[in-house]
Amino acid sequence: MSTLGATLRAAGRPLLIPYVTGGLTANWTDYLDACQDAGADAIEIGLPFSDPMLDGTTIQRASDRALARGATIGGILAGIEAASRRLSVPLIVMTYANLALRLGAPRLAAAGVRGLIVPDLPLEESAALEAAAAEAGIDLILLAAPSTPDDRLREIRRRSRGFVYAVSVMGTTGERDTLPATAVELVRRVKHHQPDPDGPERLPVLIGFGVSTPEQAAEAGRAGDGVIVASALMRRVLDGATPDDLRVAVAALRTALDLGVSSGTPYAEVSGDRR
Amino acid sequence: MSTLGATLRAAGRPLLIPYVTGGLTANWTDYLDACQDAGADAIEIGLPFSDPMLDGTTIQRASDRALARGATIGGILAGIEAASRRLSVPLIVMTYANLALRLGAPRLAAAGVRGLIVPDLPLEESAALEAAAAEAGIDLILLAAPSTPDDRLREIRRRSRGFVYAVSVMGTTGERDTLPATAVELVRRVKHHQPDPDGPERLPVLIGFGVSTPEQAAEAGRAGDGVIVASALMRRVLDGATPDDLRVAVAALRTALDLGVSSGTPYAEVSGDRR
Amino acid sequence: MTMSVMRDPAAAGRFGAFGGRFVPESLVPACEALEEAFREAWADPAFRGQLDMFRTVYAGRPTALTPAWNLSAELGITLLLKREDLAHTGSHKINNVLGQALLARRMGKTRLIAETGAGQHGVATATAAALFGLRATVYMGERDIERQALNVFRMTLLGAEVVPVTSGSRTLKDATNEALRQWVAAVEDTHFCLGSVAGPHPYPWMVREFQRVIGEEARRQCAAELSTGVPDVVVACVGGGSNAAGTFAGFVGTGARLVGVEAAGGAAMTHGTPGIVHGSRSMVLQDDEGQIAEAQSIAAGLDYPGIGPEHAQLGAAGRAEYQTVTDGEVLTAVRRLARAEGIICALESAHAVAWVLRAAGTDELPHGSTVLLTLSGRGDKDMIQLSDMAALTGGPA
Amino acid sequence: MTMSVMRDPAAAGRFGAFGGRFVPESLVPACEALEEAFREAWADPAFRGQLDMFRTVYAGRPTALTPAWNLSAELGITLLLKREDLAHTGSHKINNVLGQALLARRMGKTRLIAETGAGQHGVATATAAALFGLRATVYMGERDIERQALNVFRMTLLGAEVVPVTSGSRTLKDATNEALRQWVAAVEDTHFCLGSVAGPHPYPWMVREFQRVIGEEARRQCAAELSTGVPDVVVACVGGGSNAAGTFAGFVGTGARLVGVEAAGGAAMTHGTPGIVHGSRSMVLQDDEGQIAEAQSIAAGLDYPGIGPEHAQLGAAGRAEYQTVTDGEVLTAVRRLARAEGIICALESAHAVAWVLRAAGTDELPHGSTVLLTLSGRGDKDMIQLSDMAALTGGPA
Ligand SMILES: Cc1ncc(COP(=O)(O)O)c(C=O)c1O
Ligand SMILES: Cc1ncc(COP(=O)(O)O)c(C=O)c1O
Repeated sequence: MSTLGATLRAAGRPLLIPYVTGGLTANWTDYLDACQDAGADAIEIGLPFSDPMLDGTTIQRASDRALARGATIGGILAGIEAASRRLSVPLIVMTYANLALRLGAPRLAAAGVRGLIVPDLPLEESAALEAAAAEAGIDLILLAAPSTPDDRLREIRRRSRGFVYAVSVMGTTGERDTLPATAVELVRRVKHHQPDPDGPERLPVLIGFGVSTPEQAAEAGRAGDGVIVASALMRRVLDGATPDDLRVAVAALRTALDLGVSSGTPYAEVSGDRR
Repeated sequence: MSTLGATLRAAGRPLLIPYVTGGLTANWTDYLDACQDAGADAIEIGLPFSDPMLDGTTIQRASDRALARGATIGGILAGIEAASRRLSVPLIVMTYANLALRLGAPRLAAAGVRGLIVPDLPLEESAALEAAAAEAGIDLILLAAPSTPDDRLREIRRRSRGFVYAVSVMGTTGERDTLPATAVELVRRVKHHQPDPDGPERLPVLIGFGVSTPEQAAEAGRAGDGVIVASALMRRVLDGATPDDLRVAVAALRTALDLGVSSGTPYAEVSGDRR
Repeated sequence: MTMSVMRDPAAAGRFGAFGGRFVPESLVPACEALEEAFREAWADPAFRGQLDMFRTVYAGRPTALTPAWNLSAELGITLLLKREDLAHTGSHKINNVLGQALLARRMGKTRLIAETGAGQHGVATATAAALFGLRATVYMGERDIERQALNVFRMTLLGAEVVPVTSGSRTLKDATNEALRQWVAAVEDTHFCLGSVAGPHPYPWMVREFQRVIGEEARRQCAAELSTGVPDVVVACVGGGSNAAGTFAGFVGTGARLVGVEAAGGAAMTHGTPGIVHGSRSMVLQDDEGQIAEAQSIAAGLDYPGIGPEHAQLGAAGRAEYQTVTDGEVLTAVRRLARAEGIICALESAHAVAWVLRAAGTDELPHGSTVLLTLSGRGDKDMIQLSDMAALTGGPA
Repeated sequence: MTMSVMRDPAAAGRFGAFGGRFVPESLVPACEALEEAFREAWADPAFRGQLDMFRTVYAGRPTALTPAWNLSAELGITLLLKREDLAHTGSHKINNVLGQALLARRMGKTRLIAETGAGQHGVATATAAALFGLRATVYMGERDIERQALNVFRMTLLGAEVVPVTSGSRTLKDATNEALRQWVAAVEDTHFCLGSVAGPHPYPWMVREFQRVIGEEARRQCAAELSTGVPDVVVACVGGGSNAAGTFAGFVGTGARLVGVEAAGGAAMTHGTPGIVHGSRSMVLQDDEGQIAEAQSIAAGLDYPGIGPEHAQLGAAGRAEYQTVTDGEVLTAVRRLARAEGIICALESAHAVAWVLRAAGTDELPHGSTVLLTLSGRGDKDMIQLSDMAALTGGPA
């Protein structure tokens, strides 16, 4: 099996990574299928943590609801494992350091996980997990933030695997009205630090945090290599969206990304967003 | 008119001084008549004060009620003045220093007052009022307490006019179950300091504070020269006793005193006290 | 005015035309014994040393002198705060109570009784009683019990009995009457731990002496802090007047102007006339016939129609002046001090602050003045009352 | 154990296997800048002098060392109380906050945010913000807002905004998450004024240094008070562990036994396992999968599933030991200290007292032992909670 990075680089289109909170509903893995059907290039699955330091209210609520209905990390991993056999797109786990370090890379790999995002594990703390992940064949995806200075950006770019997660804004996850200017600027800076923009070492740069509408996705796709969309989708699921409903929303993002359309197009309607 | 002291010394029987709160009811002076009718040797009239430091709850309530119904010192003095013309027994005013010093002896004398008791004006503070009272023909009656040492007792006895008010107990006014032993002891000590027990200088020693029943009055009358009865009477008036009712109660005290009977006699019934 | 003010008032307890001992004969021996015991203890270095030790090691003295940096800049004056709010139990009341409790123990008494208004004196009394193994009963007006529920609970927790007083205006004045009555009945084993510079001799004198530590510390601290050594103005709130008396005692021998600030609704110096209440002659709020008026103040500790007799003398002699501020000014002062300096003071203490806020920049207190203000206590006790009021008016305090 | 404990944890912020900086990349530069600014300021005598000035002149330091005369006699030990309850705002929290606020000002920040449990840290933060002219926002769990209503009002009066946190257990841990989240969004002009020796590097180190003043003062005071110079045992309550860390810092180089006392329902050292929460690795109450548990304590300030990483190191190394006491023991301790010494301490501080009451006269704390106990705060803030409980059970506390 090729690495997550190789898979993504091979996609040849703006990348779309929808996020699903593991264990959010009894049928939560059906949402994974819906994402793949709608054209996701990979799927990020959140392992709910009691103390999600970097999450905004929507993902907090999704995590709380999953834990409240009795979801366990073990149970969610079993769901991932089954899904990884069924689905062709790579599955990425996002969770906080306390859970990630406890689980360890081998156990995640055994569940078919191909990438790992740990938002509270900065460079200085990640060396051991980087090594273990590499050993287990998992790409440890590092995050870059608007506040990250150039020398750190270079280091993040150097050590990140799979892609570089460009945090769009100084803030938590959560929907926003517009794509922040800081996102575009950050992507520009990361790309500037790509050792060879077209070489084999080139890592995709994806924008996450607050990408809320197809228009914003298209804009982000033009600036970088793709988007991660979480709160905008999980809000729908919290409000009762079925896997079919989610498929429509993800498809709208897919189309917007692919066409690279600018804001003001009818995709807002396709996505069900009528703000 | 003879002085209060001369009048009392001339009585030739155990002295009875009932107390009435001035202004307690609209017809409060009728209680004075009732007291005289029932055989009082003098009547003590309390001028209600907002801060009656030495009074127990019954007299406090009586004072509060009088003030609450709008009684004024001026109005009460007018009532006293009228009563003094009508009644033959001497009228004594009892009130606190703040009122007494403001009123001054001449004004009291003009209202027909023959004696004055100021419970918060001890020897050290009373010289000016003593002089003014003497000048105005009013007897300033001093109090002695169980805690008073012998040298002060001598001084009190020397400077008191009319009688010596022997405070029966270390405490405030208010009914008690028995006559405290301290009362008898105090009277014994005051008498011991009489310069000449049978001479013209001899002052009556009356026991006040907490004399509640005819039995106790009789006991006090045997120990000293008589009693002052306040709370036991004012409780009745607060509870609705009419002047006629009060006459019966005072008469019971009179009889008990005159007979010098011991406790356990039927006078308790005469007095309406059925404890 | 000569240096003879704020000294020993001698056996009669007179401060000029004021003071004295207007108590029932039953209490005279107790007052005399107390006077004698105090006179003797106060002359005894061992007693003073012991008191000093408890003040330092237990009560947290000396209290800080804090420049009110921000208010000073805003007002154009130099304002220094003497921080009695930092003393154990939260006000200056502990200074007096430690002295009286030590004295009571020295006299062989086993029980303290006290009156209280804001509850600070009651808490201080309950505290000293706990420390010295004495029993304690505190009389408190029913209205004050409602206003100062937290302090009532503190007293109970400290093991004191709190007795509600339901007579009269159900505030401090009636609690004082009740404590005096109860003292008569219990004088054998009980010391009446009076909370201010009021009451019969020797209390006004003794309490001023026990509170003198405020002024003496402040005097030393000002000398270190101010280039002039002595502030132009010394200001303190006045209920009975103990924190003011203690403060003034440190400055009466200097050229400082002394200003006492009363509650507009309890301003015995401004609106009162000479009278006798609670055992001494002083300025008193009363009607034409001498009935004592009910004071009306947002601050339970200043809700008192009288004032200590020595203040009456200082006022009559022109050595101190007495000002009034309204409840509204007081609420503003609490908030302004809190926001400017991070200090939440007691409603009582805020009276002194309110006067400074009003006077600063006027002829009363020109720009450039140096001011020592005694912050008599902290505001924790007032938080329920203020938050209830804020709930009514829709804003904090 | 060598003297190298409780020193500078260097750039990685490690205390043995604990500590570190587990924060979002967005916050790394802020943490680095803070570390650098603190390192530089702490080496600057001018900064230290300024902090000392505010501690002394404003916060009332040094706080007293009070012998618990009566309890000592009852228990057969020598018990000395380090009186942080006498510090301005009523607890040791002011020590840390004055340091951080000065540092924030030095860094050009114009706003403080803080998490709070009991509200004492929030009040201290609001206080320092008022003093230094900074804006302040305090995050507080909804449950704690109910338990500590008085402190909420105090913060508002001081001009701070109090934001209720409704996620998770609605207590301190969730307030800390929220403050971290908000810091990410406001890091430009805002300093996160963290209240204990927890959080990402440099907080555990910096807060311990700002609290070190407790231990250093106590060390000096014990030297004067005890013939042995150093107490046998040093004890303090532990929530995040800042008052304990500050106390221990003064004694870690001596032979004194160091004892931290946790709430039985929040005992990360006793019942926890290594984990990562709020930015550092330490001992944490968590389930088998690593979900953080909800602590359960009567004391809002100890209702916390973690503990500062340096305590984890001290515990692992055997240099300090950690004990637990129950809510019931704590209530008894509050009452017993109040009645014996006239000191009403905070529920948090009563944990340390409760352990002494239980241990005295046993092998744990034999007769004749000398004990220094840090009384981290006063109980005023707890009076509503305790009086509500007393109303339920029919007795005071
Ligand atoms: C904080 C505070 N300040 C002032 C006072 C008024 O007392 P004094 O005028 O005796 O200082 C009180 C009385 O309770 C008080 O609690
Ligand atoms: C009085 C008091 N003591 C102790 C604590 C616990 O904090 P720490 O363990 O950091 O000293 C708190 C926290 O709010 C507190 O208010």
